[in-house]
Amino acid sequence: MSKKLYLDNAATTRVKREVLDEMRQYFDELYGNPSSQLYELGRKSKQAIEKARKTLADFINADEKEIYFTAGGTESDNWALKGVAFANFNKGKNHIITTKIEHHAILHTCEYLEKFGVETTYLDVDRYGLVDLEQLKESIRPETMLISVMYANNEIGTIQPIEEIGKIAKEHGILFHVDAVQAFGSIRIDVNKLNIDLMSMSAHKLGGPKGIGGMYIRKGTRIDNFIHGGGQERGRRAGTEGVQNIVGFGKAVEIASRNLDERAERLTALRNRLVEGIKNNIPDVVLNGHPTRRLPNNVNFSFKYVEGESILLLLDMEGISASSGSACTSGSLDPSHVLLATGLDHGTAHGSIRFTLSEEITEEDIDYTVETMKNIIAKLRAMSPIKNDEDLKKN
Amino acid sequence: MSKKLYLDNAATTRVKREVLDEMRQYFDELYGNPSSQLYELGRKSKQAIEKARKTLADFINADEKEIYFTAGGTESDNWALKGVAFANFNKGKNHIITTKIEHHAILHTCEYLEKFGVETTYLDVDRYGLVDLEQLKESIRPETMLISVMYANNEIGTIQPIEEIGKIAKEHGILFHVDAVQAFGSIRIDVNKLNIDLMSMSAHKLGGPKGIGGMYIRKGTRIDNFIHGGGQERGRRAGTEGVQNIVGFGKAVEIASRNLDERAERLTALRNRLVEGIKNNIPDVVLNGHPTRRLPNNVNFSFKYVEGESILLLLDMEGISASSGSACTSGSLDPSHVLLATGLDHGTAHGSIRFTLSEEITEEDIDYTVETMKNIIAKLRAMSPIKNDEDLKKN
Amino acid sequence: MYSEIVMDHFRNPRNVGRIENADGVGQVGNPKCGDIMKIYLKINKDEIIEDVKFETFGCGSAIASSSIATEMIKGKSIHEAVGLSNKAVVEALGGLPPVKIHCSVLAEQAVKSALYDYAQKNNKVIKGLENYKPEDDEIHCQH
Amino acid sequence: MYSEIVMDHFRNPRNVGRIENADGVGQVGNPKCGDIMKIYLKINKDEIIEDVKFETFGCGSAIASSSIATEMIKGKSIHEAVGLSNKAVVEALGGLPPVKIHCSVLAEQAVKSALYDYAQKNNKVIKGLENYKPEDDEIHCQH
Ligand SMILES: Cc1ncc(COP(=O)(O)O)c(C=O)c1O
Ligand SMILES: Cc1ncc(COP(=O)(O)O)c(C=O)c1O
Repeated sequence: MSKKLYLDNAATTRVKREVLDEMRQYFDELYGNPSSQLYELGRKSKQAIEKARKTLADFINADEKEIYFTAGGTESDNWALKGVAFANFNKGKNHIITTKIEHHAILHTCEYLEKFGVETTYLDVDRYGLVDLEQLKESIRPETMLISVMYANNEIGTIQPIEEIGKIAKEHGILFHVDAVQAFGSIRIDVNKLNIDLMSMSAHKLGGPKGIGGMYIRKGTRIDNFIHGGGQERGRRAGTEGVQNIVGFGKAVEIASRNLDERAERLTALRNRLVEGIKNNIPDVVLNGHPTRRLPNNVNFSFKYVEGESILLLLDMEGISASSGSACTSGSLDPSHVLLATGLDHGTAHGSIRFTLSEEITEEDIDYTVETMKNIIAKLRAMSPIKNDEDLKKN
Repeated sequence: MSKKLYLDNAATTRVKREVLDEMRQYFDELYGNPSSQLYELGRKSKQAIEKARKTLADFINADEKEIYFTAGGTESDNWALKGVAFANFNKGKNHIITTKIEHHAILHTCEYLEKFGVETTYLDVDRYGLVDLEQLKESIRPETMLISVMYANNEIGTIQPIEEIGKIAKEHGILFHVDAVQAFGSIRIDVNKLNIDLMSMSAHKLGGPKGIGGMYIRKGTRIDNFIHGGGQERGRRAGTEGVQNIVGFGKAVEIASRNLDERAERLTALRNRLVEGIKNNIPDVVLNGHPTRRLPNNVNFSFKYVEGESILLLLDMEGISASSGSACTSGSLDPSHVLLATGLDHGTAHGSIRFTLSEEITEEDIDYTVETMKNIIAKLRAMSPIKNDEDLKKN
Repeated sequence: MYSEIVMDHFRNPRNVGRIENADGVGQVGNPKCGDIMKIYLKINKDEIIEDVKFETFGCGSAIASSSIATEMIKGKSIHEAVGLSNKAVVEALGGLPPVKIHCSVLAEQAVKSALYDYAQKNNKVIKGLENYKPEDDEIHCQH
Repeated sequence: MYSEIVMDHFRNPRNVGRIENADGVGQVGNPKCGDIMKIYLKINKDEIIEDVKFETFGCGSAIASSSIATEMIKGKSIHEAVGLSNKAVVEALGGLPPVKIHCSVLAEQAVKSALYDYAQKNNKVIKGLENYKPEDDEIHCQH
């Protein structure tokens, strides 16, 4: 096993060389606290943060004053939901609309907010993972304060009709939050065109460092602070800034914005090659997610009659890193809530594998992956007591 | 100006070379997501986190299962207060006792919690910044759920009687949170001996990277999660871990624990040299904080008849970085709430400077600082319309 | 995550397959929970397990547990085999992660279930299986 | 944080000091707020400001504002000097951070206050100071 193929770029990405180079001096040379504006070292740190902020703002057509740095996509999601819910605490508005296929950062936050009287409607999705705009409209109540829908799903890659949802939210005067953690960096996002009020971003999904995220908050949005303390981030998000991480985030976004379209095109071609390769070489598979409205780098298949973890372990032995369901839930015994929401039965859901590509991947890598999968699935199916869909649906 | 003297180590510290070396491979070699346990790259990240966790646990005599990583001291403080308050939401317990000299991460969080019905008692301090244990006892109510007192103050360095407070908390069955952000790494802390239930830590104060913190939670403590989402940190703090930062944090703690006592001794000697130097060479100064119960590296003086920012700017021109009040509040017009709480009048408080030393500082550096301060204060006093304490106290 | 022994059994599972006209067959688990184990036994007139095969749908530790369980009972008498505990399986595997312990339980149950089938078909009573009801053994995953 | 001009005036403040037997003296601000400015004027019989000195307790921009204000009024007639606005001070300094704008206001007030003192002592009326009350001008910092 000499080959090493990392196909789990939705879980996290390798930090790009240019990103690390940019970060380097912020560890032991320009290490000042950005709040210390009265000496050079502090001012340099502050400038570095503001440069990164501008990069993010430009990338999504926002104003710099609308960008805040957080510790990651999860914190941003928490801030959006809790911030809006608590701003409306005891004020009569207590209803959130979201979907059944959100990341746990959204779903578990909604669950938690129940104890503060918040009610949540979880929209269904169709077999491709798309929400139904009619159901969304019907779910709106006078108490609805927030609609939160992810831009693209982390497991199946399905891209939601964000612009249409933004229109509906605006028409009803409801705030619109978008978890764009997976889409950010691979899809061009214009927060104004899409009527987005709040948006979550994370650096480690696009070649930036782990533990740093971003939050877009449209000017004038009524939202409580989430982390209280010092005056950082214009008094909206306290805590000494992870300057080196912010610098890395900015650089990663700069790189992503440079050749976004060509990259998306190239990845889409590779993605389609992998989809076709698997479909044509392995029987009894189901493509999860939408055939075309999906992230350029996402492939997700269910392989009937076998179980995901075994596939992953065998892939690992062949040097291929992939995932089964979302990274956060691997190790859990439950099949992915996303796949179940698309109507997959449990048995089939258990046999699902996600491959998420990066720029570093070649056509040869794709072909190697198809070949490897063919052997693995054959081996495991030979071992399986389930031989057909009837077996699968038992229980 | 060739000399460069960084004397603001309470604001933040230079990342140690060894720390950066340890972190390096976690950017683009071992970049796996720690939640991905089914391939090597993910397991390596996980192992790295667990190693750092053990280092922290050992350092404070805790169990590894009691250590959680956060985005910094501020998040830890927020978690402690909001976590306990929300765990008691609508359950009858709604009272917090803290002090007037806490960091804003504590004070602003308490203010915020008012809207959820939480009441806070802010204990006074004496002229040295020490809390009064009698006042603490008198403040306890049947509804008191939490006592939160900082280990050592970030501005004046005063070390609180934590063990005694821990005893009182325990006797009354009240949870005890300690903001140890400034003490951690320079004072030996034993959470069991001190009866601490919750403790906040931050890496960037001891040669670690910015944007990563720690939280000690004693087993069995009733506290809500603060950031909801994936199952990271044993389901207690969601969000993809900043692996590289955690690794750096662990290394910084390992280094700090190695020669803690000698370092403290050496710093104390330097600190005393600076205190004596200033006292003996500059008239009309006030040492802020306790003369002996203070952090080994903290010196804080008020220079009467002059204003702090001017001093800092002139210091910067001579290559010395220091701070006036806490880093977070520099740029604000209010004098430090800590100095006012010790009974300093506004005018004198405005002329306060904090020097916080590091291991890199030499006796010559101290003498240079004294000499420089002597000239700066003379220059500014020559310019000042205030000439004596009567002038100072007007208004 | 997994021990060397688990990985070895997962990579090279012993006794994979079926036995046509087996003397006892047991299947436990269900696709919903993500694990199914099926065990086939060939038992001679001296009540010795002459051959054993398994088929498993499941994770790495489910496959490894089945594999090692078949090794542990092959050549044993049915009276010894019925004593195979999930604890013994875990120990033989050099340990399992807590969330995977149920795989060893499944292996124990699959063996018991196959022995029960044999006992039923041959009108025998195996000590330790007197009150065994295969359906009682079903693990219910929480969905 | 500060412009070149601010830093220049802070580093090398012009007209620092006092004037004994000044024709007009004005002091504004207070130690509580962290800023005091005191301006001394020497005014000749043609009502020209022949000399001006200042003393300031305050931050960098307070010192720079005082310094540049003295330069801006030196050699001017009192009628010109009374027109010195804080806006002009800010512009001459090449800008000030928002939280420091009050320093330029203090400088304007210190000049006005010194001119008022001169007018009072000499029983003169300066156009633009007719209704001036020094105490009205006091900035109240919020404590
Ligand atoms: C859609 C989505 N939202 C939120 C997150 C959480 O982001 P982070 O890992 O930065 O906490 C992730 C990734 O894990 C994600 O894919
Ligand atoms: C006492 C104290 N608490 C909390 C904090 C906040 O920690 P962090 O900067 O890691 O957010 C600091 C430092 O700024 C501090 O000195």
